[in-house]
Amino acid sequence: MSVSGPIICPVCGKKAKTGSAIDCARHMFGTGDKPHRQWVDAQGLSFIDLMIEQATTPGNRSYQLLADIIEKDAEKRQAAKK
Amino acid sequence: MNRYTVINPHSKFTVINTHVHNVDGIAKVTGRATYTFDVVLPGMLYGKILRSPHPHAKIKGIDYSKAMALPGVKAVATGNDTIGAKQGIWRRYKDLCDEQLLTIDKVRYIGEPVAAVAAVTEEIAEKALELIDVDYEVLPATYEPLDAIKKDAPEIHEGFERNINVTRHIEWGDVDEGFAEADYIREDWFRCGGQAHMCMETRAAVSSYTPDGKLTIYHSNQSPYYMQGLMAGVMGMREGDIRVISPYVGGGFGGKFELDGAIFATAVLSKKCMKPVKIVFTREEDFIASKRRTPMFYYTRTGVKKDGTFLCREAKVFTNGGAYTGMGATALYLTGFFHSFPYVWQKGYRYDGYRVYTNTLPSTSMRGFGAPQAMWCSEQQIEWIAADLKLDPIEMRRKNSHYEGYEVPGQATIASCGINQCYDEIRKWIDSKGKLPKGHAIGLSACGFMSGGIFNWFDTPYSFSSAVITINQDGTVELNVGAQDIGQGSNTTMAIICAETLGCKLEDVKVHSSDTDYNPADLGAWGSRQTLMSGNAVKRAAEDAKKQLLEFAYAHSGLNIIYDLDIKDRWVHSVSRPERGWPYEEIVRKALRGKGGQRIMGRGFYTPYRKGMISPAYSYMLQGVEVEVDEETGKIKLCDSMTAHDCGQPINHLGLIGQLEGAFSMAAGYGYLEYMPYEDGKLMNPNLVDYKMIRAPEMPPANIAEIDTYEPEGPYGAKEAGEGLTNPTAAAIGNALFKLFGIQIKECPIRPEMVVNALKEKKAKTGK
Amino acid sequence: MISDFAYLKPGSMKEALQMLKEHEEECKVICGGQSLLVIMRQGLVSPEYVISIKQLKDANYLKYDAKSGLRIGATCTHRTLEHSSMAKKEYPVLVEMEEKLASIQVRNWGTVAGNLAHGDPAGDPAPVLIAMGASVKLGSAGGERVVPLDEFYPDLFETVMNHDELIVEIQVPPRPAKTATKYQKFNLLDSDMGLIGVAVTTTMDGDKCKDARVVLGSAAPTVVRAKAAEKVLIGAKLSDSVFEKAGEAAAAECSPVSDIHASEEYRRHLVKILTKRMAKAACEQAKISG
Amino acid sequence: MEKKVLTLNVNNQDYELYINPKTLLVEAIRDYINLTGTKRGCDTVSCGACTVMVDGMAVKACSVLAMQCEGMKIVTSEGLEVDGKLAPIQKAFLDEGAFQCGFCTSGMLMSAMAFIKETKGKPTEMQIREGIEGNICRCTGYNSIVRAIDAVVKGKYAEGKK
Repeated sequence: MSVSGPIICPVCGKKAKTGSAIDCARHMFGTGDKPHRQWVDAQGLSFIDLMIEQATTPGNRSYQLLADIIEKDAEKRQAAKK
Repeated sequence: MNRYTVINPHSKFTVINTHVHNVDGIAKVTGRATYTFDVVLPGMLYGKILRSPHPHAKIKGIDYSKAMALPGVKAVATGNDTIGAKQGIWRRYKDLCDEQLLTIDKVRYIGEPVAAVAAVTEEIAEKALELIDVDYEVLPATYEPLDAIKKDAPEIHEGFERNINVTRHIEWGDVDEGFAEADYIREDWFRCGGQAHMCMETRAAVSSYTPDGKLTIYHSNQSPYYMQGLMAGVMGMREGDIRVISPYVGGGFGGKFELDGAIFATAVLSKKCMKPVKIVFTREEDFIASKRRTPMFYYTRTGVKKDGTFLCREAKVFTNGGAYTGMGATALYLTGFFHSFPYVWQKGYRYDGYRVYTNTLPSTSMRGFGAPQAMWCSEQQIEWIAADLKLDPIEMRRKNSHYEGYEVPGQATIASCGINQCYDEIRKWIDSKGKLPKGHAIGLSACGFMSGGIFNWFDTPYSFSSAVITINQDGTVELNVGAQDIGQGSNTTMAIICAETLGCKLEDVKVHSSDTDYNPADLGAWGSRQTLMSGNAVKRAAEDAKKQLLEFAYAHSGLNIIYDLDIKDRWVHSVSRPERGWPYEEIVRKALRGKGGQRIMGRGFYTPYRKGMISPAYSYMLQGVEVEVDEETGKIKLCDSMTAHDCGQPINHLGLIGQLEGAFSMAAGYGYLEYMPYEDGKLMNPNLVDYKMIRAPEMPPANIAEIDTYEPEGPYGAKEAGEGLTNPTAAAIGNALFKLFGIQIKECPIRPEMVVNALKEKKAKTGK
Repeated sequence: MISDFAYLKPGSMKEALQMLKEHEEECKVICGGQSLLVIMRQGLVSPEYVISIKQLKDANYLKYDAKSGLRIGATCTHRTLEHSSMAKKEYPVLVEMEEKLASIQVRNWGTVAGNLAHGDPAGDPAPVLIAMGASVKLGSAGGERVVPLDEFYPDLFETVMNHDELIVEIQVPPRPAKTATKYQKFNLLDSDMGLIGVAVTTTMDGDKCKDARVVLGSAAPTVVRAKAAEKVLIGAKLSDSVFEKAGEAAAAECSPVSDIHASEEYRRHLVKILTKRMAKAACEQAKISG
Repeated sequence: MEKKVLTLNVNNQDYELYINPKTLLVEAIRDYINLTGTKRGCDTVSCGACTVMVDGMAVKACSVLAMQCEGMKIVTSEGLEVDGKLAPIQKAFLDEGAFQCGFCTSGMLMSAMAFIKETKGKPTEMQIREGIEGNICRCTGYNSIVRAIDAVVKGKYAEGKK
């Protein structure tokens, strides 16, 4: 199943650009303040490691990784609502 | 000597783009111009700053009792005499305000101010510094961004994990799809050096705090209004209680629109002893404790089609931020943006920038603001791609370039773009030179630049630019602007726009600038913004005043209203019957009577709207540089150059030539001379013997072909000319070396030793 | 900041030498001061007395006669030498060297003797003058002595002068027949000191090299002669491979340092290239010279 | 340290100064005589902003003791104009826009003036460039300054013309 409607940031509730998971991931990296970092870390990832990987390796892997997590989280929350 | 040609010129103007003298010229060629450096106030004391010898250390205590005991010493200030506010120009983002100009607990780079002394003579102040005991606890330090992000690197600012200060991400289109479709992909690592602004007038300030709680500051800077606002923040005062006067300014180049040690220390000292205090940086202090162009590490990967169509590009950039943020966040964004310039990326563009704290001199804005680094990498890689694909480098660039009406997705709209003609002009120039002598080659580089930034990092409630015009009874004009002349000639440019618009003569206009008490706020001289932004404000103010004048002229003329009136060259006249008219000053006097003696005042302001995220307009250029290299010693000599440049409608003829030639010399220095080596956080050449800059014999002809386009957003169609030319030259020199020997140098400045080594390597590889 | 000193203004060289004897260590002699005032400002030297000889007109001379050669007085400026038509005719290399020494302002006020006394291994006059076999006449209240310039520099920024001595005259021997000196420095800016400077004198016999002097600037703590390179040249028949070998010899025997401007390796490379070029230039010049 | 009385002739005016002998010429001119046109840009005799003419020679006033200039004729940028009439080189600087921030201009003018004085015949462009190589200008890139000097030596500003 997939998320219906735009994804909003699980931390600050902002709808990033198109509302896609990848835009939300960019928003999280872009903001990068404590709450956002903590949320990412709470998902079992390391915000800083993701960032450094994004910086030091070609491609977009970190953003994708985070986007997937965000997508899953959104699905969970939608399911919970129902 | 030098050639300057204007391609398709407009000549409908009476003042604009005519050959007029700089309005400050007489003062400057007769030694009358006085700078902050020259200011002396009654009862003034002289200050000196005690600087950290350590790149990273805790301050456990400062004992200055011995210094105070020295006869002639009037005050000593440390961080404890300040409100401890952390300053930064990004006032809206607390995280980016991280610098205490007199540090309280910690020093983060060699040269950071620790204490300041005010005494009756400079000599006594200097002696007093030796009598201050600072108890340091030296901490481990880190100097290079790629070391500073390592897990075990020392923490420079609390809470900044891995010392990452700012990150910036720019992305449009689908880059990964682009690489999938690409016939050819090339990736390179580059290293870009720092550069000193090296203003001839070092940082200098005179502050006078008076018992009425008011602070008057003479300061050498690029934006009196910024200084006023920022000082209010760090002194805990109201903006309105601070007056900043910036008399003639001995150069800025991006290094003088932040607070510096001189302005803050003098203010704190003056508040302590209620006397004027003056501090002038020595040249060494200016090198080690002002700020510098941001050194960068660039990884860039580009995907193209066989036919040379640019599909996509991805860049990862680490910048050496030094100890504090300064203007670094903006440089980080702009380098990423201009790394895509001046090209269209069919599939997409992706940039990730990371600014890393290190225990070195903070880096900041400098003429070009991130673009020289971006072009050094981009324009060399593009030249190499053209060679790899056996394509003509000019035509490959041409087919991928921006064009009028192009929209950089989500970033900017290009309303005027003359780059296509730039390619033609450079092609002509190359052909005209015929066969070059042995050891010579021409390197090319294209780029674009912004005309002012749409950044309100300062969070000012004022419009970006404003101007007030007052017409005196004899027709002379008082023009009050907040725009700051730092040598680029903005006073002259504003006077020209005022005279052209109002219809008076240039000598009728008196420009009043650089005093926050008497002039409207303006963001000042940075990002090549004043000609466009302040120019628009002046134009609107003049139009406002002119409209009021013409109302009286109509009433006076008794003409049928089908005739419209205009003013040109002090002659108020009917447009269709120019011979029918009246002297301007006569109308001015009549208007005064009509207004019950009130003088006519025109007001104008400008803030860019609906112009994207970066800038209202963009300049474009292609540059060719003829270089001679001694194959045995690796010595580089610049022989000739031609830049085809699109700055819209030129306003100030002499000023424009000066800006383009001057930017070239600075850009060339960045390319092969201006080197800032650090050892353990210490700058190794903080003087003008060891820091090499272009001097007259090294400067080649800087020929210019001005492509005269029309920029709808600019006053009379004008856009940027002050910074763009600092961007292409380093890459052009690199490309000449590539053409000459096939070597690829990925670090600037290119030093002769690097050339010799590259040639050795090539020989080892290819045998020739 | 320059520390306080008492200013002494002798009316004659004799008087100057008397003052020098009185104050010895505590004093410095200033003429052009183009280097002295810089190191005083840096606090590297802080004399109690400064003796100015700038005004000593009697020491401001440039004399030449075919027998004894060239005599440069203590207060003779770089610019005077640069503009001397006699020097241009008899010692063209001196004029060429001066034209590239720092800037006009420095050459206008600074003196040749002062430059030698400063003992900077990167200075231009020393290598050229050593290559031409020049000497300095040192004066003191006690008398005078003449020291060959290539024995003048024991170590970095040091000279064999005693505290009561100063250079009263530079003596350049007449140029032997079929002899020429060439000098070139490698620098980044036209007005810079050399990262490396090389001066070569050769005396030719047909196209055989009868005698040679190779002198290196900033290739060691002091200006040094490259004796191995000289050996390669002396007696050899001119050819590019000889010049190449001379260059390699010089590069091998010198002892340059690494600094921010150039690595030791690169400096050796420059010594090789410049020695090769100057040896060739000197030989060619010598062959056609009277 | 005992102060000294020094008579200094600047722009054809004798000034009697009572100074510490270590006073540099540039300090005497700026701090004692208050002619602030002459600037300072370094401490290493590199930048030329302090260039003045001493007995017709361009000299860097930061590398000369004021005491050494007794009896000599010193000219600063303030001394170039005569009765409010600009010297040719000043006019040429205006016409060519040979200055921007103006901080190096006084020194540059003095180097240019000295060069023009001692140049016989038509100098090459490189000779002009070497004539001002002791002066740093961070703004202009020098070419406009070279054009200005060239115009003067070519007689464009000779009496009668312009």
